[in-house]
Amino acid sequence: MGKTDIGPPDFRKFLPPVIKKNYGKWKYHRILEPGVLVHVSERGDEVYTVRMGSGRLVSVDFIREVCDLADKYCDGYLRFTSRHNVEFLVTDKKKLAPLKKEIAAMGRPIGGTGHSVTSIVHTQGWVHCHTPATDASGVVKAVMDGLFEYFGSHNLPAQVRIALACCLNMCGAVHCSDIAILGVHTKIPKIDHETLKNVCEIPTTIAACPTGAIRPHPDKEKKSVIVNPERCMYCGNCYTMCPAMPLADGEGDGISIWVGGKVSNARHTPMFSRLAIPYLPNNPPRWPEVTAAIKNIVEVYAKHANKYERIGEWIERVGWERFFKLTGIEFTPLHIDDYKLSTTTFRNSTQFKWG
Amino acid sequence: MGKTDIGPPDFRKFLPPVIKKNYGKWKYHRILEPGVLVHVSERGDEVYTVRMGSGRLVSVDFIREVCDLADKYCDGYLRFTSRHNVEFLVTDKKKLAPLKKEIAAMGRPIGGTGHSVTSIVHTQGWVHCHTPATDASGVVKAVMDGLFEYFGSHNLPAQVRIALACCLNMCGAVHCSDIAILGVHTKIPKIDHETLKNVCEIPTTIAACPTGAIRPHPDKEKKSVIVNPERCMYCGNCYTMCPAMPLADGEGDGISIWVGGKVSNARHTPMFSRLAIPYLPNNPPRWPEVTAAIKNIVEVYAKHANKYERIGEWIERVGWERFFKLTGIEFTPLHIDDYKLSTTTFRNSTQFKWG
Amino acid sequence: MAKSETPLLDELEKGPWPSFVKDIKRVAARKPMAKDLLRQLELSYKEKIGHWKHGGIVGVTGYGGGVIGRYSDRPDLFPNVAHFHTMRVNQPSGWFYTTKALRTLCDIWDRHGSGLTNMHGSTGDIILLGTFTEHLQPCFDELSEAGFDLGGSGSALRTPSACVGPARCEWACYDTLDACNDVTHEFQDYLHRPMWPYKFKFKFSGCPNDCVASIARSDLAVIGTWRDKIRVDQAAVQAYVGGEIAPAAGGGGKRAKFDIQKDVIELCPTRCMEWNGKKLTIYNDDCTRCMHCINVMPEALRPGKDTGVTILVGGKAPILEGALMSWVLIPFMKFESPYQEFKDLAEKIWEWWDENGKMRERLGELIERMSMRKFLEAMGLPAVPQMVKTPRYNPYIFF
Amino acid sequence: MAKSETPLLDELEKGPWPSFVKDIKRVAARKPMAKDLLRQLELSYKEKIGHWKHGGIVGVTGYGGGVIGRYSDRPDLFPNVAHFHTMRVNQPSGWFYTTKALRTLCDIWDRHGSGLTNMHGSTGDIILLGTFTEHLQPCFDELSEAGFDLGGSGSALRTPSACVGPARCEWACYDTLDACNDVTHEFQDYLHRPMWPYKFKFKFSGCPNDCVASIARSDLAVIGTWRDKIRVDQAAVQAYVGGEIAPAAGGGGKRAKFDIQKDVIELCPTRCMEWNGKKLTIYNDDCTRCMHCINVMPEALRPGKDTGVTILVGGKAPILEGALMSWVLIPFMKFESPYQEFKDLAEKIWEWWDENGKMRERLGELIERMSMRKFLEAMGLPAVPQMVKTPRYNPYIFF
Ligand code: SRM
Ligand code: SRM
Ligand code: SRM
Ligand code: SRM
Ligand code: SF4
Ligand code: SF4
Ligand code: SF4
Ligand code: SF4
Ligand code: SF4
Ligand code: SF4
Ligand code: SF4
Ligand code: SF4
Repeated sequence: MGKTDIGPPDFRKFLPPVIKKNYGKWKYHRILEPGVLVHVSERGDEVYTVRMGSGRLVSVDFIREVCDLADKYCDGYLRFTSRHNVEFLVTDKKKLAPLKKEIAAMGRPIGGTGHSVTSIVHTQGWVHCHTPATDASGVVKAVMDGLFEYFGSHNLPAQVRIALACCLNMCGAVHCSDIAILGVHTKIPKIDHETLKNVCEIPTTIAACPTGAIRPHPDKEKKSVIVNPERCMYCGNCYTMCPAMPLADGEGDGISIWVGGKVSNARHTPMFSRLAIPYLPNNPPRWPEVTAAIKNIVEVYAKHANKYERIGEWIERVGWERFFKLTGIEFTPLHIDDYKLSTTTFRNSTQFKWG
Repeated sequence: MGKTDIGPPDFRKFLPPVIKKNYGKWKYHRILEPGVLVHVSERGDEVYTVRMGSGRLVSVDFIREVCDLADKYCDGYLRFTSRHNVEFLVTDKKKLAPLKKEIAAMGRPIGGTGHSVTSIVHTQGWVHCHTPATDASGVVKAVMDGLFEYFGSHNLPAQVRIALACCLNMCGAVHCSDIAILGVHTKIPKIDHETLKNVCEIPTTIAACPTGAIRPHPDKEKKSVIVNPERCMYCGNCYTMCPAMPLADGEGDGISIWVGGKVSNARHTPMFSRLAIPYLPNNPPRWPEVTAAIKNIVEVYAKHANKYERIGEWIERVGWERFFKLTGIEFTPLHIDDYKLSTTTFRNSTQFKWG
Repeated sequence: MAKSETPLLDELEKGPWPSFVKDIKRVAARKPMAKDLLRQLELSYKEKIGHWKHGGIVGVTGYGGGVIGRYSDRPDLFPNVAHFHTMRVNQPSGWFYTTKALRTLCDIWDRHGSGLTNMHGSTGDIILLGTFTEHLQPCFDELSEAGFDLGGSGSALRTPSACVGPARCEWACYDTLDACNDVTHEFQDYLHRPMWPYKFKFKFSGCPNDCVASIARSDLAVIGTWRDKIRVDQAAVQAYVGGEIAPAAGGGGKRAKFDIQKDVIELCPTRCMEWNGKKLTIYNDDCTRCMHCINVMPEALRPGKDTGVTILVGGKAPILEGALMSWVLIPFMKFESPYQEFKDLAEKIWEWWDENGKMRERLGELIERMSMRKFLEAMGLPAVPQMVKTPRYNPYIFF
Repeated sequence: MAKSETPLLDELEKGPWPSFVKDIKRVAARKPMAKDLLRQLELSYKEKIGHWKHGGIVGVTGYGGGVIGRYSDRPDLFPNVAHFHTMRVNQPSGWFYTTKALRTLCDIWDRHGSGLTNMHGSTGDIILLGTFTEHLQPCFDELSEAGFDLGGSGSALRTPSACVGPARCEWACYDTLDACNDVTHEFQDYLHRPMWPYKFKFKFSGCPNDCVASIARSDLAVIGTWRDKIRVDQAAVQAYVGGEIAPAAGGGGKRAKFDIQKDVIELCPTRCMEWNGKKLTIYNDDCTRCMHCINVMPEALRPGKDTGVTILVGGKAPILEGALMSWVLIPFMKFESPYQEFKDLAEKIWEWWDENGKMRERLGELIERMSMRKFLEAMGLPAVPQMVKTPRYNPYIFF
């Protein structure tokens, strides 16, 4: 039996020498080119970082290939970033070119630094979770193919952080991303009245619904529940609590697009992502409507925003009226909040632009 | 029996000739001096306006005196402003000086224009209402005595609109004023169990409480209700619905001060007044603590704000941390919202000043 | 000299601001009601508590509102204010008066009441402050004779108010006085006979300066606006910059020195103005009509000519769900007499509110409870981005 | 050539971004689990619906979490993913690895699972993606041998994460890696044995750029800050202005031309910087440490030296009451090993949360329900204006 409670390995064992020597002593960095950084320490030491795009869902073969590169160029050390990219830490500047060449040869992109679209934080989707309203890895692959030029370049006004979550549980930071791709159900749960009583506690299930849409089944015999379609907004929390209430539906499920979220405190305080497009159909394998919609938003943003303006900061300056006009996205009643904090989102001023 | 449903008299009968002639044809105005405006029409006609401060609670004698002046200088026309001041409309510039002299002789101030403290919008208080937690006219008199210099001058960075409401019903625009004086109860309703059942409907009374603090009296005989002190925040709505639940209390009642509200759309969108001082004691007849607190706020504002910055705009620029530091007002747990929209008021950012 | 019965109140006779105590004392000399009011107020000042009982139901024949019932809780001490009801008299739009009309009012009130008034009440009425029940009807009859009528109270349409508008302001984008007067006359039935879940208020401001505080104090705010360009007189702009004309809006005082860059260009909320030392350029597409530049340079800048109104709904004080400011419902509506489109909208709103509103639930609270979406559907109005500060960030969408 | 069983997924082998389908296919050649995963995913692509059943309770001896149970709803078609549990392996702080350690992990997973992983999961774990129940314990044993342990899941402390911090970033105001590692080891019991109302997450970012998204994705966010002045190297500022050094933060590309006034001075949220053509002045009292000027000119500007952390609480995703971002609880706390003050605070928070939290009620939701005031009282912390964006505007005060 393996020892328990040993916790994570001590990161100090995994620090390359140049990092150990200059730990906490770094002075400044430069972005030499898209995907390549240099950090210079107070002693003058330099570490070069080559950031390689990764699809996050990776095989052990991929990991071994990465290790081969790290052994060859980085004395057997490497790290991953908080957005799944791989970082090769090189001390000898001359190794940069050959490393980059080998990475390219593997068909892997270098980039994700500075004013780029870095890799998309995403979740399990149809690959592993039981509550998804869309796939994750597939949508991310399709969208990044469409935005590929922006990964390895610095031509955007500021960083564009995209995240995907395949249901309203929103694993990851979909609720604070420049662009968020959110899987949505649009059909009420299909209740399996036979199994419900064996697999669910009725009071907990009823209490699981934020809008009180679940009531005991009128027919006492059934020992089940029913959902009031008027009150259901497809959040999926009942299914999380009660396996007999799945919402997934081949036709109803789809994707909503949200914009203007931000995590960093630079310039503007952190912001939530706001609804841009309520529903686009699931259209595997390449989700053309989703990729087109996101590309349109990125390109309208790139054309109109000032330098250092994240998408949310740009929209705050020009106004949401202007965002919908420039992107051609239709503003619908669904865009208007109707939950607990709705009144704080309504416009209490005659300050607005005509379009 | 008087005819009913005749509605208000037609204002056109009450318009002075110069106004009738230039109705909708005014071109621009100038503020000649505190309390004196001139409006020039497209035809070049001029109308001078002399604005006289009024305490709003005025006798017929006062009105007759005002009429005497209007007959003498304005051909028998006058108007009141939306903040209870009297406006004498003069066409002959030479009449301004004598009019102003007579007004001064009556002990009435001229001012309230431009960057001044104009008259305080207020309500009934102990003079007439049944739910007040303080007086209105008395507090206003005391506060305006303290701020008198600011009525007839333009030395403030921008307009300062002060309003008073004697209970949380907030008659007037206390919820959107640069400085708001709000009467507050701090003791739970004193229930008159004897009369309650005759004067109140128990279900309506129970439903009247926003925080569900009212429950049927445990002793069924009583046919009354009880209040859970933990849940009561002294809003007075139960007393509005049920005369047997008065909250007024000589010791507990007092005044809270709110700042940073705004109605106009100029520069910044309209804003709510925010809590500055949760409680100051009722100290009639001159409420020294209240007058001192307001004078302090006005003077700190006058010293630190930029031109055209209303109090709310100034605070938004320097930060609430700086407001509490500069005014010396203590920030307490009561300042932190704990009602429905509380989370939208918490600071979700590391952007703040140390003081 | 007999010791004063009101030592505390007497303190309020001092000080530069006009003293309501002095004013009441004059009337108290000849009016017992006023005298007892002062004496009861003195008791309140001593005990720091009001002495008025919960109002009863009083009124005049044919009306369900317009009078606030008030009874002293110490009629033994202050018999003359045993009753102290107030009558709300609907003011002429813009609070314009002739001295003749005002003197008539004073005479009537001298005869039938305390001789005290509020000029005016926060909703806009002339408040005749304090009389006995038996005086109500005769007083109303004389008022009606003199061409005045009562305002609203209770669960009814309350007295609408308007800013001075085109009568004396160069920025009025519509005739606020005519609109207010017309609408008040149109809906007299709703005003005098409470029939709704709760009260409903209109306010008419001629431009976004909102001088009648419509956005904070009315369920349905009508604020003037324009769709075309701000009219610019470049010569006048230079005159301001050169100091020939003093900037308006009280730019005077020790902050007199005018700096167009700091005082105007950099304070425009959308930074849509440029000044190159000679010429002022306004990118009107990005102007949100906040009024600031016009406020500061009235002789150089004027609102556009293609004027109309923005309609906002929902404003109210805090009880029960928390204070609300009105929200944009219709970004632009042409607004000329007889304002039929507006009146139809009002009727539609009342119908929906009356049908769905709970007891004492204001329009804004109902919209919050039912959702703006359902309200728009009921009104047959489109959802437009001008209605929101921000689209939803909550993911619970009722597809 | 046999027709592909996954025509739809094959489409995702095209295109420049690395293809997870290509990657899985390599492993599928030798691993039936991977093969069946692809085949089941193809079915999902066809039917546009997932094929995983609600997870069951699976795990390893001694732990209540770390494993997510997963079963295919078509074991008949895809027997090799009848079980497809994932194991969450606690990552080394900052995701630093040696190739030796990674290769060991790969070998273990090759032996015991699908050979597929997520590097890494959103909370930070190494996700070993898919294996059968019987493999869980042996796999864990080998992992433990190799010095790895499981991460958190269920109503427990989840795996803490840290930004790269002082290992490679010049802006780290504290040792994010050491803190994360230390805290994770300190609370192993809470991590492996779910005992709370619901999950609890820590995240450690070295400065307000927040590169581990702590403010959005953790109940208790630790963000580096400083109390003294930004360190300025005037010569380096001139070098940026002169173009000798390119501005950082990707100022490159077609927006290369650096303009200190437009790119820095005018973007400072508090306008507390001045540039007179030669010298940069920062009024540090008005600086809110947003990082922007430092981000743009890293060779000229550096955070202060009197460093520590700001503690924020409450961040979470939308279910049930709506998403929350963490709120300032403690503006400044010195933060050095062994972080005792921080650990005591965490214990106090858990105690209060455990006592008052309803089932599945996160810390942020509990604070909202009970009030920040009650939370501060329980924590023995003072109310300070840094905690609010704005004081209350709601008048319902619980005196
Ligand atoms: C490696 C990584 C940290 C880690 O521990 O793994 C990292 C590293 C750096 N970040 Fe970051 N950030 C990393 C995730 C983040 C995140 C988190 C996220 O995206 O989920 C954020 C918050 C994003 C947001 O606001 O939504 C983040 C917001 C920033 C910012 C603020 C940008 C802004 O203007 O709002 C800066 C400053 C800058 O770039 O000018 C920054 C700056 C930097 C610097 C320059 C810090 C330094 O001096 O070393 C690092 C390299 C520059 C670069 O990537 O261009 N880093 N950075 C992460 C790389 C992710 C990736 O693979 O692309
Ligand atoms: C007479 C009156 C309208 C009426 O129908 O009675 C009025 C009249 C004028 N207002 Fe007003 N306002 C009047 C109440 C208001 C109110 C309502 C209130 O205070 O309850 C507001 C909203 C206040 C708020 O935002 O909280 C108001 C916000 C303004 C503003 C915007 C000020 C700002 O920068 O925020 C302006 C523009 C300016 O002054 O530069 C303005 C400008 C003006 C002008 C210059 C308009 C004009 O060209 O004639 C008028 C005279 C100037 C002055 O008073 O300095 N008026 N004005 C009201 C006089 C009240 C008094 O006796 O003091
Ligand atoms: C007389 C007046 C105050 C004044 O001295 O000017 C007044 C006086 C009263 N108001 Fe008011 N309100 C007055 C304007 C307002 C305003 C401002 C406005 O209309 O522009 C408001 C805020 C806007 C709004 O309506 O929300 C206002 C919000 C309230 C409320 C809170 C309503 C809410 O939904 O939050 C109440 C409570 C209620 O209706 O039960 C209230 C209730 C009352 C009552 C009837 C007291 C009661 O609970 O029975 C007061 C009678 C006092 C008395 O004994 O005379 N009064 N009240 C104002 C009407 C005079 C007039 O007709 O011109
Ligand atoms: C694996 C992972 C997604 C990924 O592909 O990376 C994940 C997967 C799941 N999450 Fe998550 N969450 C993951 C990070 C997050 C994050 C982000 C973070 O931790 O930084 C969040 C947002 C922050 C937060 O916790 O609020 C997140 C918010 C949720 C929620 C919503 C919680 C809430 O209070 O709103 C749920 C729902 C629940 O807990 O019942 C959830 C539930 C789940 C479940 C267990 C599904 C369920 O309802 O039983 C998912 C299992 C999927 C599967 O079959 O493998 N997951 N989840 C992430 C954890 C991997 C790791 O350990 O490193
Ligand atoms: S976002 Fe939803 S569907 Fe996707 S992994 Fe998280 S819980 Fe599962
Ligand atoms: S999906 Fe959400 S809203 Fe619909 S019934 Fe289930 S818990 Fe309620
Ligand atoms: S604010 Fe309250 S106490 Fe004052 S008049 Fe209005 S209802 Fe009466
Ligand atoms: S005063 Fe307000 S909070 Fe207190 S019991 Fe009455 S209605 Fe409820
Ligand atoms: S609201 Fe506009 S139009 Fe009406 S008085 Fe004020 S400034 Fe003039
Ligand atoms: S009206 Fe306001 S928004 Fe429009 S140009 Fe003038 S200052 Fe700018
Ligand atoms: S959060 Fe700050 S310290 Fe950490 S990596 Fe990002 S920039 Fe560096
Ligand atoms: S850190 Fe941000 S707030 Fe401070 S000086 Fe730099 S830009 Fe301004």
